[in-house]
Amino acid sequence: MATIEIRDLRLSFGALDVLKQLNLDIAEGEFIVLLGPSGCGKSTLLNCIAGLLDVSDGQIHIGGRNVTWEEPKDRGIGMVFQSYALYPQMSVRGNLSFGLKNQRLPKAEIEQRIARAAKVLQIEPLLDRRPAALSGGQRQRVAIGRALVRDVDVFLFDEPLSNLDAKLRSELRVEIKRLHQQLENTMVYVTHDQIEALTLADRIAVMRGGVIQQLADPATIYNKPTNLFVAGFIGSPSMSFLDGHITSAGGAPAFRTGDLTVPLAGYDGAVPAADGRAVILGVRPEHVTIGPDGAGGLPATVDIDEPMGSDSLVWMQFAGQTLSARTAPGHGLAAGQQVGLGFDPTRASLFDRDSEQRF
Amino acid sequence: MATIEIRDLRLSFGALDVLKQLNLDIAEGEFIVLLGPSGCGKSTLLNCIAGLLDVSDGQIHIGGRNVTWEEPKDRGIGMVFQSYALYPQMSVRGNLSFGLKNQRLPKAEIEQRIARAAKVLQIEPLLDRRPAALSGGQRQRVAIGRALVRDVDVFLFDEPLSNLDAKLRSELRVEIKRLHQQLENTMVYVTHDQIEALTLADRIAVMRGGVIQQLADPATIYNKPTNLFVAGFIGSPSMSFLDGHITSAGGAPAFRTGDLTVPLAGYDGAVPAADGRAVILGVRPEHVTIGPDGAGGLPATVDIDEPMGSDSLVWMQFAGQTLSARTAPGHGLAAGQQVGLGFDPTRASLFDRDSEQRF
Amino acid sequence: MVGADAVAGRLDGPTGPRPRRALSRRNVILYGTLIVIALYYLLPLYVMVVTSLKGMPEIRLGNIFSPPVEVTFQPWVKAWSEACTGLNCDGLSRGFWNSVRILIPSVVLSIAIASVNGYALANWRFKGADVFFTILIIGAFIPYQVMIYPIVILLREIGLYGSLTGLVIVHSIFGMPILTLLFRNYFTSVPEELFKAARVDGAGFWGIYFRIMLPMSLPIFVVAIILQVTGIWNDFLFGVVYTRPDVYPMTVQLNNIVNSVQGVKEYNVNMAATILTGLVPLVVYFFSGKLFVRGIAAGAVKG
Amino acid sequence: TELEVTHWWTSGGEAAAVAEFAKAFDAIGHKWVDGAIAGSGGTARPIMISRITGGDPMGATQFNHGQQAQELVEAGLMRDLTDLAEAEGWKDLVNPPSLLDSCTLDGKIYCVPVNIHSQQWLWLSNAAFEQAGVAVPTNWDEFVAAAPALREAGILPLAMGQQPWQTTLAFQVILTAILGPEGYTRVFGDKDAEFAGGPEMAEVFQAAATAREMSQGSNVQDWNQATNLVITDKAGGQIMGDWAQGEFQVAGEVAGEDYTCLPGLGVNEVIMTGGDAFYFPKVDDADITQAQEDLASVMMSPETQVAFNLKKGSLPVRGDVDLAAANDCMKKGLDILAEGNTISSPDQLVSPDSLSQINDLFVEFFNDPNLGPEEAQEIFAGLIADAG
Amino acid sequence: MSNGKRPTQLFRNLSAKIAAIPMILTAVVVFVGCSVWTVVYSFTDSKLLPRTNFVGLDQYERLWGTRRWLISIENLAIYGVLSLVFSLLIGFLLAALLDQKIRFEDTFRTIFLYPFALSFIVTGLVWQWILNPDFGVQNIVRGLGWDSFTFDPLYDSSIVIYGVLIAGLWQGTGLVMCLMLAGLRGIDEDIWKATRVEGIPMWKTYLFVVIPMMRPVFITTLVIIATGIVKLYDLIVAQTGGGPGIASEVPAKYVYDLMFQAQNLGQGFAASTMMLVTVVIIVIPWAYLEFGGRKHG
Ligand SMILES: Nc1ncnc2c1ncn2[C@@H]1O[C@H](COP(=O)(O)OP(=O)(O)OP(=O)(O)O)[C@@H](O)[C@H]1O
Ligand SMILES: Nc1ncnc2c1ncn2[C@@H]1O[C@H](COP(=O)(O)OP(=O)(O)OP(=O)(O)O)[C@@H](O)[C@H]1O
Ligand SMILES: [Mg+2]
Ligand SMILES: [Mg+2]
Repeated sequence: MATIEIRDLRLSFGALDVLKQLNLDIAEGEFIVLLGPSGCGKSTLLNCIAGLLDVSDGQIHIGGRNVTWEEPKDRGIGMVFQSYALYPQMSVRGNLSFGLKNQRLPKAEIEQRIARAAKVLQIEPLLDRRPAALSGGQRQRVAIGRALVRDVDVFLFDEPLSNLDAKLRSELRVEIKRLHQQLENTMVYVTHDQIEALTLADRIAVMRGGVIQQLADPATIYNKPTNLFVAGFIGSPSMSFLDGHITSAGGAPAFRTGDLTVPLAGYDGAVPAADGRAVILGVRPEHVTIGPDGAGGLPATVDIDEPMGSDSLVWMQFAGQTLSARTAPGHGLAAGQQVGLGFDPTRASLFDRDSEQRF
Repeated sequence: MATIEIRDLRLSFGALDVLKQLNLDIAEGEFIVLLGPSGCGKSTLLNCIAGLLDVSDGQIHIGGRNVTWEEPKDRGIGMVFQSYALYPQMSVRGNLSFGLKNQRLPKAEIEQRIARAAKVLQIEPLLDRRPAALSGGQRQRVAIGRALVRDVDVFLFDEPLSNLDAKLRSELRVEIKRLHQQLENTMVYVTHDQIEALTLADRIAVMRGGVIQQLADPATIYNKPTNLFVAGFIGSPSMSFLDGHITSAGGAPAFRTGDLTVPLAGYDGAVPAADGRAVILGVRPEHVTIGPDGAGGLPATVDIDEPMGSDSLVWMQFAGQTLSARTAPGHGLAAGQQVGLGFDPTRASLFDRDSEQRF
Repeated sequence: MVGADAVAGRLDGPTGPRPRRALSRRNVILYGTLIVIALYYLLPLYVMVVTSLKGMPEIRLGNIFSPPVEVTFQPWVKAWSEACTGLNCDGLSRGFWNSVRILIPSVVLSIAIASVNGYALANWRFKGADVFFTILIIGAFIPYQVMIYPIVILLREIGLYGSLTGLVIVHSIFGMPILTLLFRNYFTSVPEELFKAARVDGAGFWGIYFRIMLPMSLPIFVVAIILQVTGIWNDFLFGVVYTRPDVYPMTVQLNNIVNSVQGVKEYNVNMAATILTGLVPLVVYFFSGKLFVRGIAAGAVKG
Repeated sequence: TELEVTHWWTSGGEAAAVAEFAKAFDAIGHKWVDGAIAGSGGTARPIMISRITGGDPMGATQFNHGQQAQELVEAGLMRDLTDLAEAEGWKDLVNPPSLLDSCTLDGKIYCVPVNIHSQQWLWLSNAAFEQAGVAVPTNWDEFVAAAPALREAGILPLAMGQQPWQTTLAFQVILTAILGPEGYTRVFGDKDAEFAGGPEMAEVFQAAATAREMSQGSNVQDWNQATNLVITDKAGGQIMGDWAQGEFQVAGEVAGEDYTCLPGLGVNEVIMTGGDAFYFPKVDDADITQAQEDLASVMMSPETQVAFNLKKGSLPVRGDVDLAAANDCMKKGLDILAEGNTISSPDQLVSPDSLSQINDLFVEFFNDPNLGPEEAQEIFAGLIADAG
Repeated sequence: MSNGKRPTQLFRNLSAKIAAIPMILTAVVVFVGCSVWTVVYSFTDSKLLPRTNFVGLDQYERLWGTRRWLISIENLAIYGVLSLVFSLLIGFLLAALLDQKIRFEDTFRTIFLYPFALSFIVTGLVWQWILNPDFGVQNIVRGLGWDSFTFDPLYDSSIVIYGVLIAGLWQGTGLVMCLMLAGLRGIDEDIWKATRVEGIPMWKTYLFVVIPMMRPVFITTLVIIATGIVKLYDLIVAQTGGGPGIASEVPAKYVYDLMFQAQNLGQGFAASTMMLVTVVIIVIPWAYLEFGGRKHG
């Protein structure tokens, strides 16, 4: 329950500028997810907030206090790591109490905090085991517990779930979300898994090369990605992109690729004047509809069908480019089959080819 | 283009029985995926097929030939590893040609095979680079190329994509699928990622503890899992399970949990006589419909909403148990809200509580 | 065939594990080579033991490889407690205890310093640390001869020349580079997140060292202890240059006994003395060789 | 008072001799703490020097006569014994006087010479020659002539240990024997390079080459092992200093009967007055200072001189002692000494550094058959020209 | 907008800096200080005691005009090259043999490693004994009726250095084997599987795949062996004493003898400076690669 303000943060390792003039304001109790490809500086930013890296320039405020030069332990933060980072030679109880003993809290207080955290995380029966005797999910719970007992205002998570298998990941995801609703702490959560980002975040900061590309709530990020990078990075199966240019069809602006024209009426954004400008149209697979050939749709050829259980992803050739559509399974489409496509312009995104920005 | 038959295969490491009396028939040109949790013996089985492990008992036939005692190189197989296992100090060309040179193939033949493989995998521009100078996806492609140039009938893949990030993974998945369509080789593919299994396989063998639980095509596996384990393992977000027992409602069998009854008319399977037998009902999130409270649906309370971009996963409390439903995003459901649920019994699965087998 | 029914339904042909002949050509070559080489390595030990158990007359007969006809432990007794150097005739026994007195503080001190150094270098990099470390590593390779003399002067200036403390310091100094390198590499391989977690938990430099790092570095400590025990025990040069005769270590005593030729060379006594001197490190190796290899893998060799 | 004394006398005869010192010293109420360092002077000296310069000096220490300790003296690390020497009148006692001269620096005396070592001896096994059917030689040339017969009989003509100082010694002995005292002084005293390159010297190298041949197949390390070959009649002879006598004695052999000794190889009967001396590092402790003085006095006393030198096989430094108990060989030595046929040892004439270079040459020459006498002589002349 | 109260950098990580003091002292005072001292005094004519009477390069001229030094250098070169080659070769061979999933691996490994526990003094003595023609191998073979057999490396000045080599290898290959074994164990199991599937014979796999992959291990090992070679001293002293004659002299012994025996410190310092230069030439590039190039490893 503290704000975090990051002002003009710069961090370089030698000649390598990892973070460049980064600004970020996090409200009290907010759940912020830092999302981005590997090496974009997410962990670096998190470590700066935690005080584990010395910043090269700029300031960090936590709860209104300038903590730029403070020790990690004095910043009121708890941190959870991808590799759990449990102390292997201590029992779970030892792991939980280590930080508290360092603070010289009274024994009773320590006991009580551990009991509470163990209850919240349902790890009571594990308290006397060593980390080696725990499963991955249990370890991660203990790691969270270690942050929990410290009674801090800010939780920092560095890819806490990446080492777990898909099933556990989705379970713990829900637990973390529930934990946040319960504690109402400020949380900063690093991941490169977009599902985690979308499901957990109040706001997502999509990063690339040390710069925040877009900072917004999940729906906005998903539906109105600010540029090509964000659009391609978010969404799985990912957005299909079609190269083309703007024309006008019957007065209204339209997108033209090859010899096909897609009307853009109702596009949620400022479509540029129909000046032949080179643009890229991005459509998410779930917004593409497939009809029978010739029934008014745009002509395409089925390429490959990927059944994914709950849905099926159909890859098609469309005007010489590849495009995917999500359909219900068992649609009976065979490779090579001709189909008619439909787009919903209100849910598509249009990007400038040069600047890669969304209109 | 060869069949694989595995007869009563047994393999133990000392006292640990990893594979127990395993039988598996793979047809010519089939794409079989071995799927299962970590440590279930997938890699072990693959290594047995490859001849890299000496079986404890049983036989392996490839292309109708008993190869149980043959050297890996004589089995007509190619293998691709999770860690790529490229020879780091050789160029890509060197990696591809090393095995061929060893077979003393004429130079021209080697050149030609490399050229063909490079073309298929689109790695022509990389031929003179070292693996260290390649990205993960490119490395994996080279690793596949190394199997490809050997002109073998059977391809074995051991989690070839697990080291890659989500985006690359989905791209390469499509490529492998395309490769299979093009080459029509027999392929055995190990993974613990169910999306890979569902999209790639002609048939999936779900394994657990060295035993094949179910061997069937993806749709069957997804829709009619043979037991609780398979049902829970396949599908993401995963199937919800409700504890209850069988009653009869108006003559027809029904599922009763708490004080709620779910009719089972139209269930795809043999529902046992209404004898109060303890059962578990499994429903996939996409087969749960959410309506307004009181409108005929079964009463439930919304717990957490997980927006996942293209869809939203809603977790609910239903008769004291947890259940999830997949809906379109932006449904406007808030935590604590009362809703009415609908199930489609034709797409649900019913398991015996004791044997955990599907009816 | 009794079990014919049981295997009904199976196909014919190779079944089960590939048959392996114990005497396959590969095995013959492999084990043959190994055994021959092992014999070569064992030969000197064998010669030492056998010779030390013979009487002088038998040795003069000349075959060093033949087993003793008449086993005598007299040479051992003599080497341990009777052999003379000059006027001192108490054999190796005195040197043994001196060695122990030198060994224990030297090993403890050098490992303590080196492990803290390695830890500081791996986890608490500060400006210039790498420079000092590089100097240290290069220093490991400077021939001792270059430094013997100036160190005599240094020790004299701080008044520790000739004392046991002085020798302990010398051992710690010369053990430092390699040990620091070992520890640094090992601690670098400990996940950094563990260290970060401990810092967030409020543990300081020493807290992390004692509570987190130490308990998980057994393998590397084993390597360090083995290296130091053998190195210090086997040391001759420092022992002889930096101490005085009443605290001479065992190796110096050995050299004295072996080189104090009284009439004929008493090879049996010399061999017994040699084995006795080598016994401590040998025992250490025989009992912890496995840990040594594992520790080397963890600390010395990085891929 | 306990006094630590370092030395490198560890062979059988030597240790017995040292015990005499210790006995005498303990008898006057002190305690001799023995600091024997095995090996040779080469091993022991560095340790002694570093202890002295390192500020942890022993009570007393052995050095050879000569320039070895000169710098330590110059640096003021050694005790001045002039008062004691004057009180006891060493100047008049010590014979030859050159011994005391080498203990003297700027008119002050810093060491106690304890014995005279003559190196110029050829030790022959009578039994070996008997076996070979030739008469026991009486000089070097006869020995050389007898060599083939010895070989025939399966006997090694010349026993020679592998340690470098032994070959050096042999060479020095051959040189002295052939050149005589004058020639020796011209080479090492005057450093006459021209002479060193001349025909007389060529003879020396020729003789050394012969010795080199005669010692082929001598596979022992230590000098006393080589002596042992002579004692056990496996070798015809050995060129070695008078300390070899101690070994014969310990083995119970009788001079003239079982073995024969030829001083100066039977060619030029001279004795090189090298030997050992004890130095006393400066210490602050008054008790120890006193003990040092007592030890110096004891070492010089006639009784100790006799007892020590009899065991050691060397000659006493005092002209006034009676060595009735001396054996055949030792008497020969005493006679030569009485006649004044003495030369200074190279240690006394040449700096250790130049000497070590010269010695290296001898050693190399002796061990490398490919190095011809002419070539070696040329190098030798060069070294003498540069010597300081 | 800038950094308000940046605390002084000196006191950050204070404990770490304090803890590193012994290391810093050792590095600066002992290793740098003593080396510089030695180099400086190599330009003087110090004899028994160091003194600052500078004589320029005289000591070096004399050094390179001394046969014994030249022989020492030559010996070291022969010993060094052969020892490097054979240590690596034998060490790797042994490691490769042990890596074949053999039975009694522990036993064999212990056998190969135990000589490393013994000092060079002990090693030298034992091998002197075994190579002694009157007692050792030569005698035994002759005893078997092979009268003309000659194997007396320690008594033949042209091959004595090979006799030393035998002992040196016996003592040192165990450690090399250990390092190599650790390196081999670090190689991805999948690489082996890949070569088996491709039907690459074992020796080719080692030669073309495994050895190139073990480059870092080889370099580490190489440096360890190389610097051990430069220090070669105890073994010579114990085994041959530099003989026969000066045929097995080595630089380290030259230094020691000149400093302490010939009482010519200046010359000894000059020789040790030459050794120092050699070491620096060997080690600096390696140290740079290993610790300098990789900035934040
Ligand atoms: N200690 C360091 N020294 C030098 N460069 C570093 C260091 N730590 C990180 N980097 C570099 O900084 C950049 C950002 O690293 P960071 O760990 O923050 O990435 P990330 O976004 O967390 O990636 P991942 O998803 O792989 O964890 C990378 O290019 C990395 O190579
Ligand atoms: N060489 C071996 N020695 C002993 N046990 C082994 C060996 N290799 C594998 N096992 C054991 O055999 C079981 C199956 O291992 P396997 O590698 O086949 O699992 P997997 O299904 O491939 O798992 P993953 O998904 O983690 O790769 C595991 O319990 C493992 O511990
Ligand atoms: Mg990261
Ligand atoms: Mg596996």
